[in-house]
Amino acid sequence: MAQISEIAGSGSGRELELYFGPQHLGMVGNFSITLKVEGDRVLKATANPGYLHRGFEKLMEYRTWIQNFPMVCRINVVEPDSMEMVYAMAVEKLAGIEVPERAQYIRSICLELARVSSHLFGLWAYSNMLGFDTPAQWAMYHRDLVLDLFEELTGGRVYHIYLWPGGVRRDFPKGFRDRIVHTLHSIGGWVPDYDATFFNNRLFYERARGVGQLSQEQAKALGATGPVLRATGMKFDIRKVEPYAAYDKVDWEVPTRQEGDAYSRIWVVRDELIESVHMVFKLLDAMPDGEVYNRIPNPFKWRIPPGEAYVRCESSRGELGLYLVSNGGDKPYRVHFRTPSYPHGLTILEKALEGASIADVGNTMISLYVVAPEIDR
Amino acid sequence: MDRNQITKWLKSPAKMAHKYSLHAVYFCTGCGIIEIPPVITTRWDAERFGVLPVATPRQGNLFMITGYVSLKTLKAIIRTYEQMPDPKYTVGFGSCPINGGMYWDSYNTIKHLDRYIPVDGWIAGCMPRPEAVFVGVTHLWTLIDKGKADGYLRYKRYYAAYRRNQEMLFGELQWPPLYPTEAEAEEARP
Amino acid sequence: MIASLRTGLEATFKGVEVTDREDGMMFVLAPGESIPAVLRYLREHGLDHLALVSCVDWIEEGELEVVYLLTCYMRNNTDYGPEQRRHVLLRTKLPRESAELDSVIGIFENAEPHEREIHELYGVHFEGHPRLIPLFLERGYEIPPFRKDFDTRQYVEKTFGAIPPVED
Amino acid sequence: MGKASILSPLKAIRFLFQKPLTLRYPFEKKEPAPRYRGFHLNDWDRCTGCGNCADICPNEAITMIEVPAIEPEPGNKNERPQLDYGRCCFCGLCVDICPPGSLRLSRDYFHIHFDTDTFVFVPKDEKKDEATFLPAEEYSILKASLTHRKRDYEGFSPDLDFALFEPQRVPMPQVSAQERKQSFVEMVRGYSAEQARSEASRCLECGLCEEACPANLRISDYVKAISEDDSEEALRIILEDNPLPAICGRICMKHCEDACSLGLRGEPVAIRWLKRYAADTVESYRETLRAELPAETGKKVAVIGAGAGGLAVAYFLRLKGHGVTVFESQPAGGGMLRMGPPRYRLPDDAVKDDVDYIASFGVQFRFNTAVGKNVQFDELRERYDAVFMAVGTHRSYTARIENEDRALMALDFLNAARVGPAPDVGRHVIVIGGGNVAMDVARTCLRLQQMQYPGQESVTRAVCLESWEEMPASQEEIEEAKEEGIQFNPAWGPKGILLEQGEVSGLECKAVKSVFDEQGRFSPTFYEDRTMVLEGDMVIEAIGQGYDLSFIPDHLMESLAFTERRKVKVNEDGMTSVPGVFAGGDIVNLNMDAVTAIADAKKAAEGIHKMLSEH
Repeated sequence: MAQISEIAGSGSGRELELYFGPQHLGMVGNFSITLKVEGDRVLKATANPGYLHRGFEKLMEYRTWIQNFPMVCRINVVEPDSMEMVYAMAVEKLAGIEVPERAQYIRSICLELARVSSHLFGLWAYSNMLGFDTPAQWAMYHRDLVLDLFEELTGGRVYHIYLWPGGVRRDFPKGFRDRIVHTLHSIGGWVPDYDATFFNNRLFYERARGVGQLSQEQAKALGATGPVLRATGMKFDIRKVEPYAAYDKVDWEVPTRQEGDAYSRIWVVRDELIESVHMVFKLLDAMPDGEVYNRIPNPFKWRIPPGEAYVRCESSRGELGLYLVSNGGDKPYRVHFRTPSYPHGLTILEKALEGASIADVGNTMISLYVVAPEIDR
Repeated sequence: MDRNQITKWLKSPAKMAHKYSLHAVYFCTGCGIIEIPPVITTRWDAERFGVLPVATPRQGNLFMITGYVSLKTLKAIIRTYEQMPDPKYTVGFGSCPINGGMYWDSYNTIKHLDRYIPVDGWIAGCMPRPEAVFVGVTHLWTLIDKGKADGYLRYKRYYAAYRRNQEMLFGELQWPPLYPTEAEAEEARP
Repeated sequence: MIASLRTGLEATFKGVEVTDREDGMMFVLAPGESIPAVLRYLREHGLDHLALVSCVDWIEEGELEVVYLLTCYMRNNTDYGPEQRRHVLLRTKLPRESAELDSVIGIFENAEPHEREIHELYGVHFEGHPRLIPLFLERGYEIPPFRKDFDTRQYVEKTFGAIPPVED
Repeated sequence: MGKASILSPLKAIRFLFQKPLTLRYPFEKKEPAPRYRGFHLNDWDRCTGCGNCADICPNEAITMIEVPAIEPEPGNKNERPQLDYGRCCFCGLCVDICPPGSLRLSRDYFHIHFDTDTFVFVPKDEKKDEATFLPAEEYSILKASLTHRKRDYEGFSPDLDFALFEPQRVPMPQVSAQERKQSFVEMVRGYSAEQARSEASRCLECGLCEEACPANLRISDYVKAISEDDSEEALRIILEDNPLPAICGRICMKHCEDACSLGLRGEPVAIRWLKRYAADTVESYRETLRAELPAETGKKVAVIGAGAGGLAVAYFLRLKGHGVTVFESQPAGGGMLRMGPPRYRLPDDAVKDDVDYIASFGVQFRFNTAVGKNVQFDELRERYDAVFMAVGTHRSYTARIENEDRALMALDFLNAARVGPAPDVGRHVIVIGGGNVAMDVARTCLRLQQMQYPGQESVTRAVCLESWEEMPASQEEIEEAKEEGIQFNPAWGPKGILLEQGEVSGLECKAVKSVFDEQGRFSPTFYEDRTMVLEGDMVIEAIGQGYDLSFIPDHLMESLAFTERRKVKVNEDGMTSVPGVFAGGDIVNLNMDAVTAIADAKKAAEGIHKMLSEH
């Protein structure tokens, strides 16, 4: 263990090993990084995941197709809906289940609301990390308003278990559409305040500019997706390139930035948040009436023909993929989630932290939008 | 504050101080942590109840085990717990620490948290809502008042058994025992 | 382009089997030793995004199947035509007892944690990997836990069931 | 980047005048959403104890515990789910799979305790459990726990449109009422392979049906085999307990379907039609069963009556290696099944298939041999090691009304219609009775009328004491009879047959006051002054049947014990009070149907085998 005096006097070129996390105020999530530092420069960072490893993919091999549903959303606690979506998509693809049109719209709305809540959570984490307490408090409050919507729609605040194969689990309650509009309007009304206190704040600019900078080449080589990649200028968004649910039914834009640093990543997140809100309005307008659920086979006798599928969707963090193998049984043979935080939190984080200052470790990590349970699974 | 409160306060000032300044260790052990930011921010504002996250375990006296505990985390939890000053209180969140919860058959998560460290209270739910956390805090107050939140004392009393259970999982632990185990106590006796 | 990739692969490498599926997925089965070369070839032919490296334990056949899933990024930051809209699933089969493969970190840097994970959870050795140290796990397991012959329910009963309650 | 100004922070002053965002807890409560997934509620009256919730739970949080206070009955096990909130993840799968819809989630979610044992809980309904569920004014959030909950706080509740099971059965293809009443063509056409598979895959495998079935067939297993497209395996499972699949697949009283938990909010699985499917698709029963007969034991058993009971006992005893001889007064096997059910329900081929199958095991049949006439009962007792009698109920009861001798008897009529040349029927026929036999008679009669008076006006009327609700015939039969055009006159009792010039001209009826007395016994009372005359040229009585044991010699008859309901008394081995004489079927049980006869036969076969192996 390093003594304080040693660290203070280490300007002389002494290398120290510093354990960052898992119990650390600058760490979001149960994750740890071992830093080799000289002074306050990071020489080498080694990500140390596994604090949240539950062996999901193994456990899912022991549960029937339907029993896995309550399970998958627990992989990413911040944005469970895209996990449900990707599993539902994979099962539908292997089992050949059709989804009614209205359900597709509801799914998209759900996923966008989840993106809003997840981005607000990210905003909380990031502004809190930089010491901007006021927008952090707002962001968490507004996220709670979105969670209220989810609670009304699905019956759960955090884990929704709502996007099922064959559609969604329940239809919209009465008057729910108006409440979505109301909530999103009230969140939207705060955007100028967010801008004034945070996004247009000089302090944020100074603190985030150039932190964890990645060139597009680096980002591509390291497997980056989502806001991390879009902050380097590529308009790569699975919702656009391989549309699923109802994303091809409405018009929307993919926000990008060019610089590839923490500042541009957080701005991409902000723009996406606003775009998502707009998209929900458009989806609500275009949503047809009708069925929302095609009944799935009897869960005790449900077997899915042998085959394999790779499906992907865009979670708020990037490309979320699922490689699903069935051997014709009542349980999946192999499940493998390709989670966006996996390359972000392991390869890219290690790369981005080289040469950074200790004060920027948490800054970099949160701007890369790493969620630890996604890595560990 | 009514008269009763004042008499209580005068009778046991230390207890009152412990009750109304539950400083929580900031450690995201499992998925229940997702409900902690709402609890400590604007909408629910746990600071009204004296609950405040603190940076280091050496300043904290409330340890919220938020959800499932994997083996790697358990090690960190034990070390964190042992670093906290007495009196300290632990609260288990959600189903998983009680009886394994969703991960009852996972090879990498423990099933009963109270077999490794003492726990003063459990909150049901998967995960508990912010209100449930508040009610949990008020229950903890009652327990502190009645002297029933004695996990830290039990840890001392049964340390040998706790340490044995920990070592059954991890093999030899890399850190020295917090309290003298029976064998050592025997040796130390003149 | 897709057809040319297919013929190109078959012409360049020996023992490579290519199958197409209607939904734009292409399955490439290659022998273990030519995996790095095939990956390099695919990368040069536009499949520049290694989405994931996975492993499937086909216990009845006695084989471990390592799977590389490749997709494409956009061209020039905005173009994503039918040429990009395809997934290539490259796989190789290894004997379960002596599963060994060359590391592909030199071609796709982000394969590094994937290979570590597969090494840890399936016991596949990756030759040339700089640090095949545990990624997730704390305890050692006799059988790598993701292999099919590792029964987690039995293991839980044996390990966690043996730990007694502390008090009363 | 916004324009920086020294005055910018002053903008924040406006927040002083806004309502704070913080909830003033606990004064300002935030109610959970109406769909909230909290702790469970379970209506014990509706819960059937089927255990589907325990099966679907991904966390094994639900265990079914036995509740001794609940009386187990067909379709209701005395088990109720117990929840472990140290496992539950509040996903609500249990709610969506619950067939009776008794399991729901409430909006309650508070349980904070230092003892982990308190997290295990048997949920009950909020309406019944007054100790746990308190009205809003007695409820306090600070005391809230699993045993201190708010009443009327239902959250996530079942919705049939989103249930995990399919409530509607695959419709059985049927011949239309217009078409089928023209002839005796079999009414139902049978499932195709696809239909059978999808119907079988509705089954949730809870096993309530197996407990309700008198013969305890392994229903879940054979339905599962059909859902996997393996009808041979299904038939093999059926044949283990029931040698008459083709017959039972058509006319079984299907106690199983009454118990099926899916029937509570939807339609039960069509277990009977699936059995019919299995029996009809398989070419040869014998090859399917792949049973090798054991070595002959040399023991001989006489069976009186080749009905369901007699055939089944012969089958089970042959499979144990005993020699069996069946005595039957009729010229072919089948007993009541051969003469009772009309051909549109049970075609001759089905009976023949099953009888041939049993004969193929080497069972000796003595047809046209009436015991008591052609062969004496005492002689059988001497010559054989054991005697089993399942003679059925062949004597029709009469209503004891005026000119009753002019009425036809149901069984004679049915037998004639089925076996012999079709009897002539009148143009306006009146059938007395509201049971299934009466329905058979009426519908047979209708068909004969259609055949004998094509294109002319003819009508069949049914008169019964019971009202629509009390009518003992199955609902299905009544519906079908109505469709075909039978005219019902419920709640009228026959008074006398009217004669005009020596010919039947009608039936005088009186209105019924009540059918059952206060104890629920059959004891009809009438309004003697309110009468009605139904015109008709033929009256058939179908008000019940009794057995005829006159073949038993007097000295044995004295020692033969009967139950209170005038049935032959048998012990747990199926043996009567006369040693070596066993009995089963309609003379023993109250259900009076084929599957109960088979159940009796199974019991008796075990008993006979036990007795024979002892000596």
